[in-house]
Amino acid sequence: MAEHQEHADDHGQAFYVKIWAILLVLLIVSILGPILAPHMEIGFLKAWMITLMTAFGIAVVKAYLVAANFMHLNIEKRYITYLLTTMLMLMLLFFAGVAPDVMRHEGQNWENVAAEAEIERALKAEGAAAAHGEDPSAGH
Amino acid sequence: MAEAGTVDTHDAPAHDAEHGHHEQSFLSKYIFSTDHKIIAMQYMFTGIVMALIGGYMSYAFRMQLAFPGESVPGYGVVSQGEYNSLVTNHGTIMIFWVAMPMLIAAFGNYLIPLMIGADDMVFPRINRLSYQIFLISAIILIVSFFVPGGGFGGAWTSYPPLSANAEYNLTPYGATFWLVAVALEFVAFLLGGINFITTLMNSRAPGMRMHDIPMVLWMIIIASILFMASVGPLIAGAVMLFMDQVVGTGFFDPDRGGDPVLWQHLFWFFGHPEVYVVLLPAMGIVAEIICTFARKKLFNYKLILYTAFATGIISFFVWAHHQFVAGIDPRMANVFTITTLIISIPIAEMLFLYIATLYGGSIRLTTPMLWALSFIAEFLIGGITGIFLGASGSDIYFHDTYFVLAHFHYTFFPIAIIGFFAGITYWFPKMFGRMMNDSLGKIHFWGTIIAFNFIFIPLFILGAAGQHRRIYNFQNFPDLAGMQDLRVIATSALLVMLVFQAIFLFNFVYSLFKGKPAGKNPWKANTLEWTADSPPPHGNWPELPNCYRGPYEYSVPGREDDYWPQDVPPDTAPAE
Amino acid sequence: MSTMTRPIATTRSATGIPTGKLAVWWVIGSEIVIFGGLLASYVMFRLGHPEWAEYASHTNTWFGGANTFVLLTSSLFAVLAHHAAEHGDGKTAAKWLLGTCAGGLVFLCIKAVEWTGEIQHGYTITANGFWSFYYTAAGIHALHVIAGCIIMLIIAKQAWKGQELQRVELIGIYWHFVDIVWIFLFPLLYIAK
Amino acid sequence: MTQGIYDFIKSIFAPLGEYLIGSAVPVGSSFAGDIDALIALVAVFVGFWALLAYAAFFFLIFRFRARDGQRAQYVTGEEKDLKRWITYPHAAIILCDLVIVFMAIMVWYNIKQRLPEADSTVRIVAQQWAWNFVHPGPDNELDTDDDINTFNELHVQEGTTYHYELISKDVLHDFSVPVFRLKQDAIPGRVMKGWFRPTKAGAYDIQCAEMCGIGHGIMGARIIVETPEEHAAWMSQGSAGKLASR
Repeated sequence: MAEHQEHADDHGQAFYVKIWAILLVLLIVSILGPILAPHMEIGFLKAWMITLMTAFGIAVVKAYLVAANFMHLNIEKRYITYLLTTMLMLMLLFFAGVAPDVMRHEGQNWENVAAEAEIERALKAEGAAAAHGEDPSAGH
Repeated sequence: MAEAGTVDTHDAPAHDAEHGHHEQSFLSKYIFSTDHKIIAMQYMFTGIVMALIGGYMSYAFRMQLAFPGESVPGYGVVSQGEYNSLVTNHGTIMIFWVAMPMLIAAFGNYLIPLMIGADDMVFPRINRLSYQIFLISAIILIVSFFVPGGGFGGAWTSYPPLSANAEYNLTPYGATFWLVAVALEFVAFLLGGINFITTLMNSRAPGMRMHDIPMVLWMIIIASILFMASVGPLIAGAVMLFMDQVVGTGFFDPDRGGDPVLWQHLFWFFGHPEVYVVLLPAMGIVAEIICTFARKKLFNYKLILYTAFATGIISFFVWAHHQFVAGIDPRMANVFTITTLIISIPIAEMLFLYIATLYGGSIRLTTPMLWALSFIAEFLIGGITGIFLGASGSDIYFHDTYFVLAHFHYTFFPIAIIGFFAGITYWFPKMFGRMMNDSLGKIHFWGTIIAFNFIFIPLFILGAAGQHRRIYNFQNFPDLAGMQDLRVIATSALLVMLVFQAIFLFNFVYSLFKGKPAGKNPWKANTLEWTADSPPPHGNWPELPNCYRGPYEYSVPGREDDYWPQDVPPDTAPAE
Repeated sequence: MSTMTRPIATTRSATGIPTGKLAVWWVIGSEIVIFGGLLASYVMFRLGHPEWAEYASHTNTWFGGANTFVLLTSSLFAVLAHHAAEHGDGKTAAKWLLGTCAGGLVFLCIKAVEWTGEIQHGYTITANGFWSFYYTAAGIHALHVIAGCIIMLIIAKQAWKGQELQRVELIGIYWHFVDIVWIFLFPLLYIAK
Repeated sequence: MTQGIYDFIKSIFAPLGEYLIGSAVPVGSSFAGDIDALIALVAVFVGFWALLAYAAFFFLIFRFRARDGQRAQYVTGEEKDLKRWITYPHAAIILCDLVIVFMAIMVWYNIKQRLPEADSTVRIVAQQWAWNFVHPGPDNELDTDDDINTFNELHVQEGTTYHYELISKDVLHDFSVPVFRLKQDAIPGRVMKGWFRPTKAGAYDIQCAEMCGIGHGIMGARIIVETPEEHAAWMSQGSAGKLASR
């Protein structure tokens, strides 16, 4: 808490407003990302990569800015950061353990035929709807 | 203090030194109290009531297995649906409403403030709220037996689509009530866990360093952290399953793009750490008792602590060993076999260290010590039989047989029942100010332990012979129709064990009123709770103690007494 | 509420972090795994089902963007409330907290309008897996917003009287966490199409 | 190489496996002996440690019982000469674990990961609360006119390698044949594949090993392992349409 006091002066109101302004700029970039991305393809940089960066890369930056400056994690005791990162790591672990069964639809000696059928049905419906200018995902 | 110099300090402590001395009504003293000791009692008595309900259920379905189709005295004929409902709720109750409240909540609430020299938990009202939510969850669960369609019968793992769809489980209300009760119980323990962790981290007595904290508190805290870190996905899963049941979404419905395997992962990602959530507090209780009655320092405190941490961390990497043949990709099974066998290393080491603590001791076989030693003896069997199930190859055969059932009863019975009896016989003098009767305690001990082994060793044999779980009548399977003798032995032993519990209940009530007054420190133990009055008043001590040394300084050479309480300043004789 | 005397235990601080703040961090730790489990499940389905991209294209980025703006701004108000409370100015802190609360309400109103429109177009929670996750994840998040607003009103009332000023920071930390969850929900549900 | 080591270790423990499990449940498939041997190996390893631990445990309780005028020793457990009593067994346990992991993975790979060439394929359809079996019939191909459908009765031929396709119509079930040491969950929406080769003629239990609702307790079936002649006779009878569902 002692160091808290020292840093308090750096974190005047103007500082918080500045962070907020940066966050807003980032927000605008992330909204415009998918719209502008098709026009920005340069070489190996494909549109989906740009969208991915503007969407999730910026989300991480925004989350960092809020956590560090608004939640004051940057001047909090270190192990709070460790605690929160550990929880995030556990979720990565969960994802890594579960994705081979749930995200993939085919593996060694098993096949998720229901999911494959559902994908095929839905994509076909989308194609048909695109041809007729209708909306396939609603109301079934 | 560390927070000096900031504006956001708490109220100064000085003015509330004389709180809690005015007369209180019965309601505010025992029902809506915020005192951690009263809340611990509430958890304990709720746990005992739920244990009796769970025991009654086991009586009903064991009788059905031994004498299929016959009317069970005190229950009636057990139908198929009722049988499923009984085993499902027996499992759920014994884990969520007996093991957790008795080991973590009751002993945690009682011991944490007393052992760290504080006057209460840091958030007394959240503590009370946690119990109230827990009580509501227990009531919802009991109500679920009486709703139309009967109680939920889809096993305590409640795999969808069976649990998600009333067309399949035929218990439209029972399944939802069950799910809501379990989810509420999680919320109660999240609140309780945050309270435990914060109290231990922040409110230790002056002078109490990390390695002066009694082992049982470390274990309860590690358990709380494990619970908190693992239960999140299952709470999310419970919401998803609830939506599937009530709103009609298809998260786990394969026909609508969902995936039933996802629930298995969500459940076991919590379900496996949960085993250690209840195991570690019991291990901690045993550590306290062994040290006190062997008059010995714990054998390598730091190593035990590290093995506990290691166990906690590794327990997050093993969950899918419950699903080897349940539809996961077979390649993943290899990964989880390796991690599962790795986790056997710290647990085995911890047991070795406990056994090594006996070396050079002066062992008195009092009732709590008998319970603590029997914990080690029985849990060892539970531990080693786990290797058969963690090794993927042999799990193909043993999965979902009575071998599994006997295995986890050899872990959960020591944890929940032996751990509880060890703790209650040890801390009863502190809780109620009177000693329990030692002879009755020993009769109860031997009756329970011997009967327990006679219940589950036959079940190991049945499991090795290929008998599967959750089947209400084995006469339907020609290969299993024999061996009925073993089932009858197990059931008879269960009856004996249940009867012996009456001795405990009698001893408990009798000692409550007629027991020998205990005094402050009947066992001549070191930890801080023994320096308070028995039972401790509201606020625990007139003046909160300081801590000067580790909790296990027994038989220190050159001292007259063979114990050295934590609050006695150095170089003075211990005050009696 | 503040009539109850606080145990001495609550005022100790062996870690150097005030007890209330430490507890809030642990609450957030446990919330991370709740949202983490849900979102990890969502991401798995999303990556495994190419057809969900089409479903997701029916979400309205402008509503989502507006809500992000509202929450970011309310977060600014929360941190300004904390700033005022740090300087012992309970009345200003209470005002900023009310502003934060208003932000939460605007957020919920925008959500209500957005959801009404979507449901009228047939995108109900049972339409398909994407919409189930959409409503469940955003719904749990909205419950957190509602809970935060209620607690914030209580704390604002106390702060107005100059009591329990340390709580202003605690509710602020919680509110920023709710904000961060939305920062991730926004690209997951609205932008990735 | 690894297979050689595996076979060697298996040959040591096979007789004990035969005694422990095989005496109670017939060894009915080509891989049942592997699982029995693995169980025996684990039993020997953990049994050794358990006996050692129990011996130390009861010896210490007896040796250091409380006696008048004798105080306990002050031991912190950090002394080198005492600590090695923990660290040596610790290392030995890691070694045992390695052997168990190796054997377990070999057995697992052989049963669940590897699919040997099949002589025939059967389809197993689980539903609440019964088993439907689709046999390929005389032409040995599924989904043709001469498929033989049976209800709660699976006919297989001794010494033949079968693949199975496991399907569930409603909830989770588990196809478990204890004499084969075979177990696999059936998951709605998925096709699970696996194999077995029956080695011993006779009629055995099939149990459902996953809770599947009220009728879980009656969801049994019989697997009938026949000699080639019997199987041929059954097949001609079945394909003539006489053996409808029973």
